[in-house]
Amino acid sequence: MSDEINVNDNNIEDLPAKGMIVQEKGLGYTLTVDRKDLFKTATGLKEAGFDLFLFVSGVDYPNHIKLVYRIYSTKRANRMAFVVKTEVPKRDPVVDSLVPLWSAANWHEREAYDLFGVEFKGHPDLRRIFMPEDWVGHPLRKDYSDGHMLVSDSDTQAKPKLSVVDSQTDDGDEDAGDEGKSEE
Amino acid sequence: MLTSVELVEFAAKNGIPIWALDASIALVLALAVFSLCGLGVIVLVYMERKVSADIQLRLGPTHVGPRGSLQLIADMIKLLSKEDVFPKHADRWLFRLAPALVFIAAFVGLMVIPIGPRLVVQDLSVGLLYVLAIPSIAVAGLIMAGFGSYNKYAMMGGLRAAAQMVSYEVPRALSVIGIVMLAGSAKLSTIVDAQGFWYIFLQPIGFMVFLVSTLAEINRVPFDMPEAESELVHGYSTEYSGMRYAFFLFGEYIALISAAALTVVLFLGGWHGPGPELLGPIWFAIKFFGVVFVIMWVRWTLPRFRIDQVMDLGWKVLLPLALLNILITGIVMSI
Amino acid sequence: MDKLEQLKTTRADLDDLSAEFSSNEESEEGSKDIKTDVLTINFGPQHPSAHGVFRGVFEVDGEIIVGIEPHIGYLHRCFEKIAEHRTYTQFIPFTDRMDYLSSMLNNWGYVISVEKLADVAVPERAEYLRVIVGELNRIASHLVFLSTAAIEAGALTPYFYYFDERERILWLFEQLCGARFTYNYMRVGGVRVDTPDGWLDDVLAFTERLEKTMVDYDKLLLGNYIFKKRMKGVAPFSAEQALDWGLTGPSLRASGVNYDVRKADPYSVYPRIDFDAVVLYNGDNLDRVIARSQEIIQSINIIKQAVAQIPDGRVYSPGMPRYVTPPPGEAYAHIESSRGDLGFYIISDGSPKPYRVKIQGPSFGNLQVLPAIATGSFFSDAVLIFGTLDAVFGEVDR
Amino acid sequence: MDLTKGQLIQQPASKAGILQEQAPGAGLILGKAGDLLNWSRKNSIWWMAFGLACCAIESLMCLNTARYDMDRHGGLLRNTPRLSDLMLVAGTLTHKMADITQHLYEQMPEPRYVMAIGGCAINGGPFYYDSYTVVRGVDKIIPVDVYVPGCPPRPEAVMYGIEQLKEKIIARGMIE
Repeated sequence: MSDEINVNDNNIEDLPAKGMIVQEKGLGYTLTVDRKDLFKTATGLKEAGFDLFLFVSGVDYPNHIKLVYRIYSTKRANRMAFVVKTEVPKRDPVVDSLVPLWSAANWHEREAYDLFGVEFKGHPDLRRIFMPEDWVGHPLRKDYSDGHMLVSDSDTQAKPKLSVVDSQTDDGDEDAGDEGKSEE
Repeated sequence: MLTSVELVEFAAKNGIPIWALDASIALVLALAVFSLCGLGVIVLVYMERKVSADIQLRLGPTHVGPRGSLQLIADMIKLLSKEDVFPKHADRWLFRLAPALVFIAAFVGLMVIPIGPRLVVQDLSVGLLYVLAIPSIAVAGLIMAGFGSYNKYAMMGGLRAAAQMVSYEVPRALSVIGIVMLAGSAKLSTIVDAQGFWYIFLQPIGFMVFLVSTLAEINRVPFDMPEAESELVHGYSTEYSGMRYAFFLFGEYIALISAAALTVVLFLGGWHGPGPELLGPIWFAIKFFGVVFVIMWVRWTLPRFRIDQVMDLGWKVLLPLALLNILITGIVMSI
Repeated sequence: MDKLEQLKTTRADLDDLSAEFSSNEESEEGSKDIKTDVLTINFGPQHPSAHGVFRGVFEVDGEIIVGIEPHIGYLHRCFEKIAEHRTYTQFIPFTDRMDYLSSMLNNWGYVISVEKLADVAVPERAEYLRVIVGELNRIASHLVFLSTAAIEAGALTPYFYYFDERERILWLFEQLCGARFTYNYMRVGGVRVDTPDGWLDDVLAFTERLEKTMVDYDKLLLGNYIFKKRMKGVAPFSAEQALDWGLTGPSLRASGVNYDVRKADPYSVYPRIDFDAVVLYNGDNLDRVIARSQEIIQSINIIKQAVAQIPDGRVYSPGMPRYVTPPPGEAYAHIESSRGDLGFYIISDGSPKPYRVKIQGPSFGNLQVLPAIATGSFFSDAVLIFGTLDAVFGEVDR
Repeated sequence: MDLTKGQLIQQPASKAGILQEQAPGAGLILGKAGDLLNWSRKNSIWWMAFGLACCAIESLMCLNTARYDMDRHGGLLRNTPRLSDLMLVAGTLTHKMADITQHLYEQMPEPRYVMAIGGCAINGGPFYYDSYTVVRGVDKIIPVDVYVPGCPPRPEAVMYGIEQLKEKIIARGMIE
């Protein structure tokens, strides 16, 4: 039973790059690594008992995409979770795939590829997962927009703009298959 | 066997040949059985919907006609008036022939089943053999439907039907051999008359094997492999719509009628019951609906087997049991 | 010109065919095996047991599956992008529609993350109410799971019984928040409304009833010989395999890994409640079904204790602004949803709208194991395996 | 109920009605046959399980269950479009799913009806007005007979929608 386990939060001595591990508010143990070192660090974490890969996600910033990995250990005594962050530049969004370590990374990396355009080197089957194969653009980037999207906003109004609501009601007999496939 | 002496004399007087008389009488009787069947199917589908509703805490059809009794009429008229979709790549003749074949194969099996003393269209001396053999033609119809539809689900359904029905023919035929041994005849009326004591008590193993393999023969749960809805959308009849589907539906329920009637004849003493002989058909009907209810009860209670488990059950359990039944019957009879 | 092309292609086809025939003859001479062809079957996106819109391209050799290629995204509604254009409160109804079978738990997962981000305290009564509605919703979700598992195995009747019980839960929710299905009940800093009079007694009465009826239903479904035969030993996966594929929730616990967020990373008032995480060890289809059935019993336990412990007081923390505006920062919080570890990772840039919301839906992680475990099983079983993974496509595709 | 019936019958004359003017006897027979057909169609609505999202659970699955039980009115859930009269589009329709929806609609034999259930199927939903994947209403790709609003609508609302469809079926002529 997990509640009998003595939770010892400081037990991070055997982890790789332990010097760089910080405890972020709201996130817990966080390690920011260069993208070149990602695979090496992940291998070290896997060997240290982190066996459950929960997700990888991108965050779009103006010049780079931050990738956030969350992994968890069911084996270690303190059952800790761990967040690994890395950054890829937008011009060259390539990073090593973690599928060789955790099979679970497969779909999550495909999702990040689909929605952010991050390419994972060494992924066995890197295709779009949500959007159709012929979709243009990566929707979760901040600069992505098409006819229906709200304009990416500097204004912080709580309400959606009324003009947009109007425009979607009269978008006519557009062929559904083509709708929304407009360019970025 | 209803050709009475008077009729023959009447024919001889008017110069009608005997074969024509036989043929016309058979035709009239067949039509009578046909319309009875139509009625029977409507009653059974209504009954099935009510029984299932009762098992599932529901009410079943209530709004169409008194207590929903016209529900099936509405369904049938609607099905007959629906557009007849013919899939583009379907095989013309196989696709068209299949429902008719299934329907006819189920229907002709009823011709030899006696529902009362002398109340039978044609009391063949090999009636039991006939009634076991003829409905098996239906499997050809199912394969044709599956193959002709140009649909993969239908094709798998058809193949499953073939595997399953061919396998269960064997234990089903073997399970009734004990009855033939006891009654000394394969004539169904003789078998009924021989049942002073119902064969369900003399042949319990035979009855179990017969009932289970009958369920498999008529594709009811837990053996509804050919139309397993969760895997093969609608099995062999996936591509059928409107009238053609109605034929499949009719075929399915007539097969149910035929199977239940045969069970009554073979194991439950047919028309025998207390009271005068005139009440025979009523006793028959009561037993018949009892068997039908059991079959429906099973259907709405049990999950479905997997195809390999179906095969295992047929060949590894039912077949040895049927053989054992013959052995026991033989030993007991020779003592 | 066209005709020439056509002729050429037919010619080429014929050549191919003849080559095929000749190769067939050769191989038949060589080996006595029956040559079978692989049939590609399209399962879904609209299929009676596709649980929504899942498309699997199944390659079957006879009845055995030799390959599966899952396709998802037919219900991709881009919640994560929409979240960037809504205020924190406005996004709560979207979480209802994500894993639509356990809307309350989704609400909870989201608001708990925003509360962590904005450092909002929640009144104790609200925490207990969250536990009660969350566990009720877990029961409702598992009832749907059991009924669909029964349907996929071919038994139609249990579906009606389970849904009848579920209707009672929906009735309770309707009394509480006015909606049967998409509740929008939780708020950042509490819950929307307090309970109506006598609601907690109704909840207790319902749990007492369910405790009795679940025994019958378990006998009907789990005690059935055919059902057990269909489910037992089908597609087992070991703890290592399950962890490698990132399974969470009851599917993972059925493989013998004790990972329940309520225990491993306790949130809300779960530490004060005595319950067990259901852990089973075979990891096959039957265990995955039993795990759900057992969890219903555990949830009943939790609800009973929560109703006994619930204090009076506020249900919404005082002084909460209409639009929550968390300080810049990042937060991740997760809860045990009825399908597994449901997490929300939110980044705030100090504006009333989140900069980024990442939804970690357990169904997404659970479903990707399907090709790995269903290959080699029967076609009929693949449908069952798919069912026991319990994917809800609102959450897979988001 | 009777009120609506009266209103609906006063619609333009059906083909059967025109025939009745030209050849009274034939028209009567056709009219009676049409009545019978419409009666059967209205009382035996088999719908296809076409669940896309949340509404499917609430309005498709619950509609069958003991508490609502459309079987009382002759409604049955069918798995194949070939056997269905009514397509209940329940849930959010995305562009990826649109082709398939159209395909399934074409597979249904005439006469066929479509009911759009829930906000998403009616016009893209109350929430997804700025989504890049959602089709703004199923009537963009297939004709819809009845709209049932709600997010999701209660099963009772869907039942009411089916009653409305019945009125529509009666009002239609036999030869459509």
